Amino acid sequence: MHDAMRLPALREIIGALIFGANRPITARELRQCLQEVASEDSEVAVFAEASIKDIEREIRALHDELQLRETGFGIYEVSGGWRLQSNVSCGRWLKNLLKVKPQRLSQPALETMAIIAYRQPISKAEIETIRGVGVSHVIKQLMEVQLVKIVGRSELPGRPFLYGTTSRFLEHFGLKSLQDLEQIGPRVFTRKMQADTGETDQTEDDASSDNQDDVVEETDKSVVSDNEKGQVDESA
Amino acid sequence: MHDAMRLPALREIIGALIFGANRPITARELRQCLQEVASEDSEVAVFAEASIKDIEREIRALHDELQLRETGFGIYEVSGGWRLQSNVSCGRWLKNLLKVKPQRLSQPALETMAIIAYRQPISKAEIETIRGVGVSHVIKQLMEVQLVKIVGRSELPGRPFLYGTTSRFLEHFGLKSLQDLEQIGPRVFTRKMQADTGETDQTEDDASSDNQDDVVEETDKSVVSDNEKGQVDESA
Amino acid sequence: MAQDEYKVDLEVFEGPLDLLLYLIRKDEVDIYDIPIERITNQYMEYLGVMQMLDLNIAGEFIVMAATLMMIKSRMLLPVEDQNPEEEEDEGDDPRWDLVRQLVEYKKYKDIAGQLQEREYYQEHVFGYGGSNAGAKDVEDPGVALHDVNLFDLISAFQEVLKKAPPEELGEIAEDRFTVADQIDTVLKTVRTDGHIRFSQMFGRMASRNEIICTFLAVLELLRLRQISAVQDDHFGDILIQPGNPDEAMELGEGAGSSEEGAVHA
Repeated sequence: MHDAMRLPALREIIGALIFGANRPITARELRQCLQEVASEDSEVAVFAEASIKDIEREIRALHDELQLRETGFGIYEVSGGWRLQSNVSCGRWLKNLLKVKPQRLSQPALETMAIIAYRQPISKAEIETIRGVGVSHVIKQLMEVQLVKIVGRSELPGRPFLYGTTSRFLEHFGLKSLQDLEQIGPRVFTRKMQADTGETDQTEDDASSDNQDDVVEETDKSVVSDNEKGQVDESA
Repeated sequence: MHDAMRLPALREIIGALIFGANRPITARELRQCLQEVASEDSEVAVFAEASIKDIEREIRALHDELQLRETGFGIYEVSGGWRLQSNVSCGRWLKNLLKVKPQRLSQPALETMAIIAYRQPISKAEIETIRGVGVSHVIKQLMEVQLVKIVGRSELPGRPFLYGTTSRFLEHFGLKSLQDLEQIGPRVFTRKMQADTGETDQTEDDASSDNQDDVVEETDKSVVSDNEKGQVDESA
Repeated sequence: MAQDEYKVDLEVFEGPLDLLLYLIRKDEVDIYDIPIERITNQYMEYLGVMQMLDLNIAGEFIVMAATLMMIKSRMLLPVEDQNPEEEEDEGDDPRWDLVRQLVEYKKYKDIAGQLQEREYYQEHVFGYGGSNAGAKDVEDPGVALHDVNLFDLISAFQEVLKKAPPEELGEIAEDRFTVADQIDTVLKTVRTDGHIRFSQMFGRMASRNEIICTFLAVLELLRLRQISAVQDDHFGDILIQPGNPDEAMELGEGAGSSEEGAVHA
């Protein structure tokens, strides 16, 4: 097998690494790998010079090639890294071959997931205020399947746990990063992007986020200001 | 999102199946899968007509495409079936990647690991008080991969087991001794516990705190990675 | 009641806000101008049915009932008696706190729907070696109603109940039906006929007891995924068909939905 001796092209190395990584891998990780191997072996030292930009260019070239050649799978960005995955249009055959049972979230679990995703870090009590019903059981299950994790503790009395999303959450919903959530519910997200440390800060953003809700006409403004009041009272 | 509705070409289905099969797959198996799905859904009934010859022709076409486009991996015939594998010439990079950045410990496993490391000797009940959820399963898994062991029994009613870290724990987290934990502070773990959205954080964390033992991730995955690794080793 | 023999321990994970949103949508009323009397009456009706069925409902339902009653009585007060010094705005409206809560919740409910779409999409996506982020085994699939919302079912059940012959005093036929028996009957019917309309299931039933037992049997079978329920239109008739217990693991509990014809209230 003299093929092993042949020096591969940068694109091939990157393709092989993304293929073999078994998890989303970042351009940064790819560069680190190239540099590490280069430092061990002068023969391939040239690859240490590849910049993040170079690497990303090759990833895109690979992406385009696979797309174009209709291989049935491609390179996609998921949970902050690149990985190979099958085309969604071929899903039913893979489901048949692998006999997988997809894991689906129930409606209450999805709603709790949505609240945690957009309002993280958030305590159980705050989630329950929004949902109007207990969520202990749902949170426990979301944690068991690693879609939700404890990200800290609140400064409030009793120091309740604060919950947030995991990287598995991103994978499960096929999101590149938390920024992707913005596309789903942009206004809600802005609240989260602004300082979400102080409880009072949230009220302002409520104002903007509520606007997106249908049915709303001119009454909206006063509605919103009242909303702020209510919110403050509650969280205090 | 509506890509799922598009009817793929035979070649794509075959590519996706070989990609996802998780083992060498034969043309016969591919045909069976095509027929099964066709029988369930008349929309894709046309694929039931694909003969072994048709399928083999598409496999060869895929093989040639991947070869030609220098993707770094290709379709090969292994033990009677077809599967994707990385090019031998890229072996050293994969070897580096898979050794240095193996699979992650799951979030619950990491958190439990952190609590045990910093509070040992500690009982299950105490860990559960801190984490707020049951940890029996996670502890069992951490013990299975020898990162955690029973170090004694508490004097409390019921004489519960007390858990502590193993020497393997030190190896895996790159620690000289338990004293090292003091210097690090809970940083290694707490960072992980924060929202892991930042790519840089993730890579660093992976490098510092992860280890080969993937406690809760899919077994499939680790099988595949071992597989890959074995293969790389052989070819190197 | 005979249903005691086979206790359906169906925990209701939807809350009172879900029920209110359901009623608001069903009646196509403006969320910002809820006809409080009408909605309160309907709410109490649903609550009554859930209590009659002995479903495991959360205390929040009762609290909400009290809140609705209070709002209703405050709405009856003459306007002059309500803070005459303040200008007329929504802040004076006793409904406002509730509206705010509903609007806020609805926002996340809508997002949840979109997350669900993504989830279904991801089900069809596999990584190398068949790894699929959505395909991990869950030990506890939880209590899960498929396809239609619990409130859809209760709504349909109410219709049936209204048409049922009135209970006769001193009737002793009650013991003739049990939930366990009805489970067998429903399963047999569904498996033989392929599917059956919910509204027709109770066609020839003579007593309320039989209807209630049958309904509880349906709930239990849905929970066990032996059957599934699909609704063609929002608030349309519900179709009961054989389930597929192996089809999907559903995490969490409460009403979920299926890929096709899923309806959320």
